[in-house]
Amino acid sequence: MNLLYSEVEDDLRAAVREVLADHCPPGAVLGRVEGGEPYDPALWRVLAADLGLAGLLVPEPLGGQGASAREVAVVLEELGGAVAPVPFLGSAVLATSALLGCDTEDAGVAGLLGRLAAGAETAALAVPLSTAPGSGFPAGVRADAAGRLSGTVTSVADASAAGVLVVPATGPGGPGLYEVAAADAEVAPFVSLDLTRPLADVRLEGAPGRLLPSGDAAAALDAALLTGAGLLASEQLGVAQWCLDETVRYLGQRHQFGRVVGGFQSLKHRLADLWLEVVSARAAARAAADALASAGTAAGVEVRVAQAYLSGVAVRAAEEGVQLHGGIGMTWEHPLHLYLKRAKADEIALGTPGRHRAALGDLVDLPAAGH
Amino acid sequence: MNLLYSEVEDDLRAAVREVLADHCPPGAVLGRVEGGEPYDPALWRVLAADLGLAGLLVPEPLGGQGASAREVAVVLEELGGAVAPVPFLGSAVLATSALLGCDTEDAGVAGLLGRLAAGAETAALAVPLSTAPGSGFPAGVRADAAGRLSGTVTSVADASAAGVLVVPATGPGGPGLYEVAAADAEVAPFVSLDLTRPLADVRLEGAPGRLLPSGDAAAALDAALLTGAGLLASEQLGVAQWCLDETVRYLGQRHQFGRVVGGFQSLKHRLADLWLEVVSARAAARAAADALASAGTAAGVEVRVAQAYLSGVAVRAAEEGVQLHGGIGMTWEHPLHLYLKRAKADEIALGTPGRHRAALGDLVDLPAAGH
Amino acid sequence: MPQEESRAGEEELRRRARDVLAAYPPEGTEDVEFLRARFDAGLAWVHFPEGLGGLGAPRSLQAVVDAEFTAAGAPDNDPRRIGIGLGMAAPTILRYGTPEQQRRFLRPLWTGEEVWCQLFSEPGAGSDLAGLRTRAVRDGETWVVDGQKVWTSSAHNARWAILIARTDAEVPKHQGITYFVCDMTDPGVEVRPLRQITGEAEFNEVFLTGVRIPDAHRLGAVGDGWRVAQATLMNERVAIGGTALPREGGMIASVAAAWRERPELRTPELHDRLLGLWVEAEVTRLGAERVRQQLAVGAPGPEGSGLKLAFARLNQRVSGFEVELLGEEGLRYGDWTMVRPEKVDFYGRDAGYRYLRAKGNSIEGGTSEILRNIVAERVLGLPAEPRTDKDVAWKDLPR
Amino acid sequence: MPQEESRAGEEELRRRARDVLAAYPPEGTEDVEFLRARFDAGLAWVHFPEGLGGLGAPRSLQAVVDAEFTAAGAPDNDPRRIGIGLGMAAPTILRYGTPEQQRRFLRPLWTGEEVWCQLFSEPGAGSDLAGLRTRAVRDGETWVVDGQKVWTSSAHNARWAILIARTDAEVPKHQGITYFVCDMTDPGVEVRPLRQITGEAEFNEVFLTGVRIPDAHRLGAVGDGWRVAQATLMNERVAIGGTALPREGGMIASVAAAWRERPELRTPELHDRLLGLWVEAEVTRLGAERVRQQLAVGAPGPEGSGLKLAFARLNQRVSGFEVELLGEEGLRYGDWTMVRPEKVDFYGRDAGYRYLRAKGNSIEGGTSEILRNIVAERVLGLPAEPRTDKDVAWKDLPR
Repeated sequence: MNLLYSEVEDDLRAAVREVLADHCPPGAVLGRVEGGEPYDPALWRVLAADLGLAGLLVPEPLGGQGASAREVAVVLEELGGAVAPVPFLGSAVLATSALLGCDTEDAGVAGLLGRLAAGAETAALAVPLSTAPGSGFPAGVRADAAGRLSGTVTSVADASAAGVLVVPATGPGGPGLYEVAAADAEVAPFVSLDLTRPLADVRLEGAPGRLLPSGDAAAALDAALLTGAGLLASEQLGVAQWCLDETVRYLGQRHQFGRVVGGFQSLKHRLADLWLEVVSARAAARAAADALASAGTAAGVEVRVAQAYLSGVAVRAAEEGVQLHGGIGMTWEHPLHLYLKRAKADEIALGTPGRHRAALGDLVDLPAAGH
Repeated sequence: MNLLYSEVEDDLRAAVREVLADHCPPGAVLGRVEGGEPYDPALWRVLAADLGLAGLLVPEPLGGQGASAREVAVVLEELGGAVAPVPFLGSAVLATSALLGCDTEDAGVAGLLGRLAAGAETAALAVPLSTAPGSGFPAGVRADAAGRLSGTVTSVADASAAGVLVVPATGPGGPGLYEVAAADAEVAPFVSLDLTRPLADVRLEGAPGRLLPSGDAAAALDAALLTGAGLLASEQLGVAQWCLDETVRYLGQRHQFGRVVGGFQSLKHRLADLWLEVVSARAAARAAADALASAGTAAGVEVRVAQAYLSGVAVRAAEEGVQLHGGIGMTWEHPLHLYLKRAKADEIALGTPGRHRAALGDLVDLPAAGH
Repeated sequence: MPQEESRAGEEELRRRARDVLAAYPPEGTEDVEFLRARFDAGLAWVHFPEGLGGLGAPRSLQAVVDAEFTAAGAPDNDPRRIGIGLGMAAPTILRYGTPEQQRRFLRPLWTGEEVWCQLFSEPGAGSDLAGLRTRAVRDGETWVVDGQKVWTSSAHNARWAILIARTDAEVPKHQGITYFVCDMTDPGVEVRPLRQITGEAEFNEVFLTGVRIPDAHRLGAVGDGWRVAQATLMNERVAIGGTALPREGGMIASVAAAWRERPELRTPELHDRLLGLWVEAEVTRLGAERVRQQLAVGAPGPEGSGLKLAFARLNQRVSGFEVELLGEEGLRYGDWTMVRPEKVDFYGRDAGYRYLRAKGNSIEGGTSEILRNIVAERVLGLPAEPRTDKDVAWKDLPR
Repeated sequence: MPQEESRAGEEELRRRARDVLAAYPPEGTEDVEFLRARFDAGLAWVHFPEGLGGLGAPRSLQAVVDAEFTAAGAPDNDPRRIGIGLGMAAPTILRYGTPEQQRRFLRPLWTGEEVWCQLFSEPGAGSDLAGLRTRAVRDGETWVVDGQKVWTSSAHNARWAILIARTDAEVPKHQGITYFVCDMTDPGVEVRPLRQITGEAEFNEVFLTGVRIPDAHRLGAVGDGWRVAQATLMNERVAIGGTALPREGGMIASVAAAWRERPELRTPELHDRLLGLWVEAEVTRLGAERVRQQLAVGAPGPEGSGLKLAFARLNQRVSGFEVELLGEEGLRYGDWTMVRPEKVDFYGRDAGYRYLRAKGNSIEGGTSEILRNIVAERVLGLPAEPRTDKDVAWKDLPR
C-alpha cells in the first residue's frame, strides 16, 4: 500500500491548482452560486478537456488518460479545497465508473466514454447523492420493452450540468443501466444545502433510453458507488485542509487584546488537534484511493474506513473554522460557509459515517448484536 | 420538581462532611485499601448508627429516619467525594430498598429493617453490581422447599462487610427474596478495580434462607435497583465534584514556566467545560433523587437520564484530573486514582450509560430501529 | 422590605393602573397615546424615578402592574421590537445621562416611538471590544465620528444609537473611549444589511462618515466610555424566564418528532446518538431549571453563567444530528434569498437552517471562548491571561 | 553517497563481522567477551568513531552488521534493558564528552556491563524541566549535589546516571544548569520505587543527599547543561519501526477478540462505538504507516510529530471502552501488588490494567498538552506562549 504522492501526482496537483487559482478563487465561487448558472462551464472546459481530467479513469484505448483512482483522488482534493462548481464527481467519477462497469467493447458504451473523456459530453449517474454502496439496486425507475423509462430519481448530483443521464432502471430483463438524453428527462434543480454542488430531481415519463450492455448492472452500479465513496474522502480531505489552513492563516494575523489571536493557547490546542485529525484523514484517504486503484471492489475496508472517518473530519474542520473565525465566519461574504455546506452535504453523500461503520462490521468480522 | 437543597439537606451534608473530614481523609483511605480490612468499621459505626444514616430510607415506625431519596442522595454525594470505604450503597440503599419492597408488616422484615436502621446489622443485596434495573429476575440461585439456597452470585457489592445477605432466588413458589446469614454463605472477595468498594462472589450451597414475604419479589428487586441507580448518580456527582475541585486547587498553586499552571488557557477552558458538565450533572442527579422521593418507581426517566449522563461526567472528571495533575496523578500515593477507579466502576455499576439510554428510548417513545 | 409595605405598594400600583385605564380606555385610545399616559403615570418601569416613567418602587412590583394592564387588554410597547432600547440604552441613560437627556430620550424610547440600536462591535474589535477604532474628534461643541460598526440589529429601523468611539489614541485602550447617543438620521450614517450564512440578514453593518454628534449627546465624561459601556453590557445578559422550560422543548423537539414519524430513518447507531442528545437536552434543561429555582428563592449561584455555553453546544449538536438523520432530505435547503427576518425562528424552518443559524449561538453575545475564560476566572478562580495591552497607548498596540 | 561506495562499505562490514564471529564463535564465548570484541572491532555502532565502538561509517549500514550477527546466532546487548544508555547517554557523551569520558564510559555502556539511567525530571519540574531545583555546589574539584529526581526508570539497576542540576541560581533558569555523570553507587544516592496507579513500580524516585561528583564527570561547560540536555532529549523521540504495523494491531486487538468471542456482550450501542474505535485505530495505523513510508523515501514530513499524541488518545479511548464492554468482568482487577515489571505489557494483562496504564501515555515523555503546543508552534507556525520566565534569575521565579 502506497500512501504517498508520486511525482506525477504532485505535477497533476500543481496543474489543477494553477487552473483553480486562475478561474476559481473563493470570491468568484461565491459570486456564482446565486446566479442562474451555478456551474462554471469555462472552468469545466479547461479541467475536463484541456487538462483531460474528465478522462482520468477512462483507459487510453477509449480516449482517456488510463490513470487510476489515485490520480482522481488528487484532483478531488484540489476541487474540494476550492469548492469548485464543476460536475467532476457526478460525471468523471460516478457516471464514468458506472459506464466502465458495463461492456466497454460495446460501441455505444465506448463511444459515450470517449465523448466524456474528451470533455465533449457531461453525464450524471441518476441515483440520489445520499445512496451508500451496498444499498441494493434502486426500484424507482422502470423500463418497458421498448426501452422507455418512467419513474423519479431524487437528489441527483450534477444532473443539471449533464447532457446524458446514466439511469439504473428495472426492465423486462431485470436491472439495467440506461443511457438517457437529459433533454428527454425533466431535470428539476432544487435549492440545495451545498451551494456548490447543485442537486436536481429527475423525472422520466416514457423517456427513450438505450440499455447499456453489462454483465451485472447491479454490480456495476455498486462498484461505481464504492469508487465514488472512496474518492469522496479525498474531496473531504481537500475541504478539511482548506478550512484548517485558512483558519490558521486568519488567526495568525488577527489581533485581539494586543496579541495575535492564534497565540491563545486554547485555540492553538484546538488547531493542533484538528491538524492531527487531518493527518490521519490524509492517510485514510490515500489508503482508499490506493486500494481502489489496485484492488477495485475489494477495497471495501479502506473505502468504509475512509468514509467513516473523513466525513467527521471535514465537518469538524469547517465548524471549527466558522467558530474560530468568529463573526466574520458567520457572514455570507466570507467563503467559509461554502465549505461548511459542502462538508455537511458530503457527510450524507454516498452514505453517512454510521452506515459505513455498520458495513465495516460485516467486512472485518465484528458482527452486530444478535448476529 | 425541586432541584435545590433544603436547609435540612444542607445540615445533613455538613454533618456527614465533618465526620468524613475527621475519619476519612484521602490519605487514610489510601492506607486502608490494601490492608486486610478495606472497610472502615469505626467510620461506618459513626455514620450508620450515630448519624443514623443507615436508616434514612426506613420509616420512623420501623426505627429509621423516615427521610427520602433526596437526603440519601446528599449523603452519597459526600461519600463519593471522599471515596469513603463504607457499605452504605450496598446496605442502606440497595438491601434496604429491597426490604422496603417486601411486606414491612411482617415481623421478620420489620425486625431486619430495624436492625439495619439502628446500625446494628449490615446487609448486602446479592446481585452483581453491574445489574441494571429492568434486567429481569436473576436465575442463578434456587431455593428448595425447605428454604435452602444453592447457586452463585458474582460481584456483589459490600458483601464482605455484611452480616446478612438479601438473596433473590427462585423457589417452589417462584421468585422470592431470601434473608441469608452471611456466615452461612461462602463470601469470596476478589481483587476489584474499585479499591474502595470491594466486591465478592457469593456461593450458596444449601444455605438456610428465610423467604421475605412480598407481593412481587421481582418488582421489589427491580425497584431497589432503580433506586440504587438513581442514587448512584449522586455518588458520581460527588466523585466528579471532588476531582474538579482538587484539580482546580492543584493547578491554582502549581507553577511551571514561571506561571501558575491553572492560568494556561487550554487548561482553563477544559476546566470550564468540566465545570459546565458538573453543573448539568448536579441538576440531573437532583432531579433523579427528587423524582425517586416523590414518584418512586415512576421515576424511570429521571433515573435513566441521570445515569446516562453522570457516568460519563464522573469518568471524564477523574480522567481529566489525572491528566491535568501530570505525573503526580499517575502515582499511587496521590488519592486521585481512587476516584478514577470508583468512577470507572460506577460507569458499569447498575447499568452502563448505553443500557440506560436504550431503556430511556422505550420510556420516552423514541423506539429503536425496526420497532 | 417588610411584607406590609410591599402589600401597600401593590395596592397603590393597582389603583394607579386602574386610573390610567379609566382615563384612557384601551379600546378607544390610540396605542401611543395610551402608552404615553402610562409612562406619565409612572407605570412604565416602576423602579425608575418619578417623572421618568417610574415611581421609585421596587422592581419586583412591575409584574403587578403588567398583569393589571394585560388583564384589561391594554396595548404593550412590543418589547421585542425595542429590546435594545429597553434593555441597554434605558438603564445606561438612567445611570449616566443628564436630566435633559433623560427627559428627551426615555419617554419615546419606552413608548416605542423611537427605536434604538447599539453601535459597539467593529470588524476588528469583537471579543476585544475595547480595541475599537471608530474615532470621534472634537470640533467645538460637536464631535465628528468616522468608523465602521458591525452586527447591529435594528439599525435599519432605529432613530437613535448608543455608540462608543475612540476620543484619545494616546492613552491605553480602555481609557480613550467616550460614549455617545448617535442620531441614526444623520446623513453620514449608512446602514447596510449584513447577510449571514443562512442567507438572511438579521444584522447590519453601519458606516459612519463625518457624523456630527453634539456634545450634549455625550453620555458620561470624555474618556469614561468604557465604564459607561460596562453598565450597558451588564444588562445584556439573557434573563431566565419565569416559567420552567418543558421537557423535550427546544431543538430536540423536531428531531424527536422526525424520529417518531419516520421509522424509515431509524438505525441502531442513530438511535443511540439521538438518545444521547435527548439526555443532553434534558440535563441542560434541568440545569436551566435549577438556575431558575435558585433565582426564585433569591439564591443565585454561579451556574447561570454557564447556560449560554451549554445551550449553544446543545443547539449545535442537535441541529447537526438532525441534518444527518434526515439523510437525503438534509441535502435540501428552504431558501437562500436574502430577507430581513423579524426574529430568529428556529422552529418554523428546516433542519439546514437550524444547523447554520445555531453556529452563531457560540459567537453572538460573547463567544464561547470568552465565556470559558469568564467561567475559569470568575467561577473557578483561575488566573487571568497575561495582558500586554493594558498599559500601552492604543495607537501603539499591534494590529 | 553514491551507490558504489555504499556497496563497498557493506562488503567491508560484513567481512569484519565474519572476522569477529570467527575469532569469537558465539557458542564457545561468554556473551560479554563477545560483545567487547564486537565493540573493539568497531561494529557496535558503526557511525561512531573508530576506537569508540564504530568505524565512522554511515549509520544506515548498522542494519547490515546487525543482520550478519543475528544470522550467526550471536548474543546481543539486550538493547531494551540498556535503552537509556544507548539512546540518550551515549550520543550525549559522544558529542560533549572528553576523550577520557568517552573511553571510560562508552564500552561498558554498549556491552551492557553498566546500565545507565537519567536524572532529569523533578517533582516540581515536569513539563518545565528547566525549572529544576536540584543544586550542585562546587567544592574544589568535586560538586556536591542535593535534590530529588523522579520518574527514573532503571535507577534501581543503574551504575551511572546522566544528571542535570542547578549550579547558578542567580541567572535565568536555562543558563544556570550543568550536566553531570552521576555515580549511582555513591552513598548519597537513595533509590525508592515509585508506585503507579496500576500498582506496579516501573519507575523510581531518586533522592540525592550530599552526592559528590568529581568535576571530571561534568559533561560540557559549567552552565551549559541545558544545551547538552537538549542533545539528550533529541534522541528520546520514539523511532518509527522499519516494518509496517499490522491492521488491528495494538490495543484494539483484545477488544475485537472479546467482541468476536463473546456474543453476549454485544449491544447495538457498543457495536457502533467499537467500529468507531476500530476506524480510529486503523486511521492512526495508516497515519503511522504514512510517516514510515515518508522516512523510507527520505522525505520526512511534520506528521511524525503527531504520532505520540494520536496513539495516546487511541490507547486511552480503546482501553476505556474495553473495560465498559466487559461489564461485570471489567469490575475485576488482576493484582495490585507492587511489583517491578521488566517492561510495560499491555497485552498480557487485563483490561483494567490497560486502562490505567494507558493514562500515562499522554503524560510520559512529554505531555499531550506540551505536544499540542509544539505542533501549533512548529508545524502550524502559531505564536509561542508569552514567556515571563526567560529573563528572570531562577531564584526570583514564582513557585
